[in-house]
Amino acid sequence: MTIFIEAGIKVLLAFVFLLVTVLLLVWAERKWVSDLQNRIGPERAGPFGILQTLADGMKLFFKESLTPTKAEFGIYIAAPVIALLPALLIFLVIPIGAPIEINGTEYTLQVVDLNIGLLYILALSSIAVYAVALAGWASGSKYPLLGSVRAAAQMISYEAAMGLALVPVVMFAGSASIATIVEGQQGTFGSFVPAWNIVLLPSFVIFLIAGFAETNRAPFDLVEAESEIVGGYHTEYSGIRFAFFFLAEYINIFNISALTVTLFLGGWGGPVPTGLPTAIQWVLPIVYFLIKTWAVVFFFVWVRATMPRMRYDQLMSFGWKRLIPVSLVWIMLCAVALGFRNFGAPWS
Amino acid sequence: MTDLIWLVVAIPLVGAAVNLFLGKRIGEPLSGWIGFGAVAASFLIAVEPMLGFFAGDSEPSTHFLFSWIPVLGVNAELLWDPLSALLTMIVTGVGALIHLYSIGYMHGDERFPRFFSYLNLFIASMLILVLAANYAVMFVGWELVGLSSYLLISFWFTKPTAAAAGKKAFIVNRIGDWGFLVAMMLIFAAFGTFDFDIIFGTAPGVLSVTMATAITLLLFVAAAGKSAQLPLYIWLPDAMEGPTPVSALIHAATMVTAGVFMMARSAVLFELAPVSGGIVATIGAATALLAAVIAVSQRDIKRVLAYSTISQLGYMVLGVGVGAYTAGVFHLTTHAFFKALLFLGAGSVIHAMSGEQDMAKMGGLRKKMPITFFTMGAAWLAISGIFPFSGFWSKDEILAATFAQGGAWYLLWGIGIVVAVLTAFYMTRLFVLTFLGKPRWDADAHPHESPASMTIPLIVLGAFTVSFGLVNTPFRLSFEHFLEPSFHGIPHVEGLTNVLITSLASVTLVVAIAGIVVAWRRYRVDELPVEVGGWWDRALVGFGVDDLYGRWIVAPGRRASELASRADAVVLDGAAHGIATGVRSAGEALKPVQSGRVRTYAGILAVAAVALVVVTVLVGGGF
Amino acid sequence: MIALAVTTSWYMMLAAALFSIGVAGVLMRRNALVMFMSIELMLNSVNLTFVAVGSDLGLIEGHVAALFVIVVAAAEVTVGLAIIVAVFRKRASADADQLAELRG
Amino acid sequence: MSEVIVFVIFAAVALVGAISMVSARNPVYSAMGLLSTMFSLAVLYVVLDAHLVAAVQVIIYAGAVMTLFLFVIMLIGVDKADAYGRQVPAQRIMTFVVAIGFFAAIALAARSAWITGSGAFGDPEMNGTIEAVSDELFGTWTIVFLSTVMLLTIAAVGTIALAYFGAEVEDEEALL
Repeated sequence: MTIFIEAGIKVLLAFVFLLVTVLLLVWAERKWVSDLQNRIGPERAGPFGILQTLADGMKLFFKESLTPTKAEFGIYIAAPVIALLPALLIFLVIPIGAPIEINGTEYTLQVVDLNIGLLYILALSSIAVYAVALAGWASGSKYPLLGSVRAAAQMISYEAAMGLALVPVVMFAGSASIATIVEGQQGTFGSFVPAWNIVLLPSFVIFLIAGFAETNRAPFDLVEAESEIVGGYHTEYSGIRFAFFFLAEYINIFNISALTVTLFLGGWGGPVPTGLPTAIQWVLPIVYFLIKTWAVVFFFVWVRATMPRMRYDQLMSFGWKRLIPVSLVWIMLCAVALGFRNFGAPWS
Repeated sequence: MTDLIWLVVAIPLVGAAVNLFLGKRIGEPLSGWIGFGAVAASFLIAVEPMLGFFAGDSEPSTHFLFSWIPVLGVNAELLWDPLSALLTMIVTGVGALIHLYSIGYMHGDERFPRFFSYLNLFIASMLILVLAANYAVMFVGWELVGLSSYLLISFWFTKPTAAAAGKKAFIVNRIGDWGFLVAMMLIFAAFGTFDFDIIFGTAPGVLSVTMATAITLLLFVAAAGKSAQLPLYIWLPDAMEGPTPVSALIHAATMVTAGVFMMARSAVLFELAPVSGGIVATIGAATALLAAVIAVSQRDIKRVLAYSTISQLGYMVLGVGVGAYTAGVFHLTTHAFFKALLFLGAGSVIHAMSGEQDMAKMGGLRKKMPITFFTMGAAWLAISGIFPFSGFWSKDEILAATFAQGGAWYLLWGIGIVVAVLTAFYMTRLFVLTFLGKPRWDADAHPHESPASMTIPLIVLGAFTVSFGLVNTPFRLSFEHFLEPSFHGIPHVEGLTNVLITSLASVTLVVAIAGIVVAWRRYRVDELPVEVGGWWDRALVGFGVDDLYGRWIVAPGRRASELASRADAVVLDGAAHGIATGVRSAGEALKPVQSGRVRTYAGILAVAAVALVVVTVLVGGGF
Repeated sequence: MIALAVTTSWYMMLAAALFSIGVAGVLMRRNALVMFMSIELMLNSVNLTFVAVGSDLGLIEGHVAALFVIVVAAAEVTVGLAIIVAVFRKRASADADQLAELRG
Repeated sequence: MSEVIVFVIFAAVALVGAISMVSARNPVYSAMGLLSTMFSLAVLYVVLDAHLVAAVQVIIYAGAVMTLFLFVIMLIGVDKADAYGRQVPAQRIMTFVVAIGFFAAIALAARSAWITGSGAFGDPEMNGTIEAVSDELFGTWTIVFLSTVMLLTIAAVGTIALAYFGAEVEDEEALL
């Protein structure tokens, strides 16, 4: 029974953590983008406008939720929930710190460690497609439909690239369990270079690019391209239903950043000097994890402020004709390298 | 290094595949270099382990590749021993030179890459044949060699004669293959295996003389097909329709020696069957004589060489028949050099004369093509058996071995001497008509020396032609020692004293010189002797052997097949039509069932499935 | 409380029910897409039996077989949907009953 | 006991999903029904200790196959006029008879001793983790695995070919 209690507490903590993070994230994005564009950005609500997101959220919460006449009501209502659920669930398998020991019991700072962790993430991210596709279709309006058809094609395409990019990671870690993958990155090459998976550079790059596409961020934000199809799949959504989509999108950004850190940048790894008080030894890995993740988040924002949107045919051909072939070749190279490492050279 | 022997076979195969599939992309000069490179690489890989045998510090070894027919215990295995090593060197060495030559010769052909793909395939097949460690693998190589030679002979398949020649070679070879197959069955019946090791190790105790005779005669049928012996030689002259490098590679240096090689490999079996030895030797001698006579009358430069090849193969077979396996293989080796050289030289001449092959329209090419002239001169002296060129040593060894048998074998030796005279005669005729005397070519012909890629092989082969005989003189039998592990336990030909050897060699040398002198006096004149009518005409068409085959084998066969076809039309077609009509009317009757609606089909399927499950449960007693 | 345990036959019954529904779908619906989905349902039910029986007998082969079925189903779906789209381009309809050109 | 509860809940969801798939007039709802069936099957797989199969079930069926279905439904539009077929006489009755017959037949077969011999789950050692399944997959079944690779490649090529040839036909009609 303690297991259930532990899991319950962890889930609760994780959700709270995510919601707070999103509040900060939205504010940070607006601030950063405005800085990059030489604007001031939000500054009225709270110090440095830090409460701006909260204010926006309140507004959305109390706003009337409109329903188009031609909407398929059941699915129209379900879509925002479907969008939010996988976003919340993905975070459950990401360890945000080193395991800690209290009273002789070890607690992992991760809600569950699944043997099929990576597959779990892929499975959930494939669910996210439904939210977009169904939202667009159920709105009974043409711009949302266009947006959702685009989204379905784009997300399926880049999901394949993302899955392939993860294969070398699994191959080198020898496991699909996220905790094991992070553990595997804790050593160093030589004396001080951290043994992060970023050495699998092609995988890292492909994963990052596919991550942009999966979260529908610039330069892959054709799904909600304002200048072409109004607002894409969520054109007809307003109020709290829209807030769900919004929330899901930002949680997804944080998720992808956290995943990038976990899979390629050593997770919570970092120098922890011995002899410090236990509490600091617990907290330091979490700090490292947050610093790295926010750095990646900043990268996301930076790209959004810099890159123009891609054309649709460019997007598809880039996904299928560049990313996927490159990752296939890369997987083969990795397999050969692993074969050498594990079985020795065929001629020796 | 012997562990890499499989690469020797694999590399040309890869080369063939590359040129076959990517040839058009790769384009002309490069695909030729790929083909050449593949064979040269094989050669280089094989050199080092071969030297081990020369130094005498290597043992024959077998290399397991994969289990092929587990039921029969047949494995794909390669045997690396001096004999296979020697043949590998010839095939890859001469093969590489011919590839190089072809780059120049085939220049401008629109199916250039395809040609090199076939050449590489041929080399690989030949290597499978010579490296085989059992009869099954050897048979694979044997068949593949037949296939690739068919592809190469009819390479210019738009020419009807070339297409026909390819078919002829293939069909005649099939008769030989039949012999091989039946021999294999008998071998399996007798030994329960195809492995050379076991067969040759146990044969003297296991095999009865009758069985040995049957097997060896069948093997000889096979060898006669590949090595162009009586009565299956008829495909070889026609095979000259192929491009000249093909003639050099296949019909002089390598493929035609497959039969001789195979008999040498099976030497242990031939030792057990003295009767077969006699038959083999007699047919060899007869072939040598007949082909030499025909060669005298030919006007086409390549056909002279073709008949000359048959004749020389007759020598080799004679050598094998009298039990002088080393001598046979030795002649095979020297012949590979000088006959390849002759063919390549002839190709060079034909190339220079823009496709002209009639010797009557040549003459005086010495000045125009000095390199070709000198190298072919060396080959001419070698094949004629002039001391100290390579042909002298090898031919002499065969004749000496024949002489040593005594008794009725003196007759065969006599034939050998006659053939030696004829050989010297027709080769001199070819050489004089081509290179000496006044030019007789057409006004618009502009003979010129061939490009370097064609002359370099000529020079290399020329060097071997001159010198290679010295590796096995009667005074220093290094070649024989080299091959010893392959013919383990087979006695050398005995009864030859040094005096006897020397006097026999003198005889051959004298008759060879006599042949040259006679031919020289006859043809080194301004007005060529008229060679038409009577004997010349009959010899020119090979004494009508092809016609005989046509009248007594092909024509009855055709009549039988016509009869069969008529029977087929009435009986079998009738039955087939009847069945078809029945089926059609049944179909008409059942047509409405096919509503074209998927769901109807699905419904029928579902009902049937339910019925099936119920029946299964009922029958299985599931209740 | 009665000691109730889930046995393999429960899974079998569930699979049988799903399969039968799939059969009914194929027979009843005219829309090619829905027919196709029904076929997928049948494949799924078969997968369930594979996994259940595999777990019952302690054979991992059950799982392997299910994986193969999934792979084959994926291949089938891509080709099948491509065919439906191609047909739709010509006919502007996904009605299976209209495609009766092969009628005898 | 918890196992029974989980089974009952998700078996019910699966059945409801399947029935709604067959009966819904709108193909999108059909797809949603099938999707929920597939999810509940994935949960049942987890109960059966088939973790990898469960994950693959979600990734492939929910992530790829059903998305593709949805995509195609959106692409070719929803044909609301589509109803249950009436071209074969008494089709509905026939269908029910056949379906019930099927269920009865399978149930009959499933009751046979050779399927449910042991009654409860036998081997506690067995665990459908990635490692366990892949040992088997890349050991005993390597050839089969490779042939599925071939199959997928062929399917991909075939699909692309279909798409291209279809486009050509359209162009020809436009030209005419």
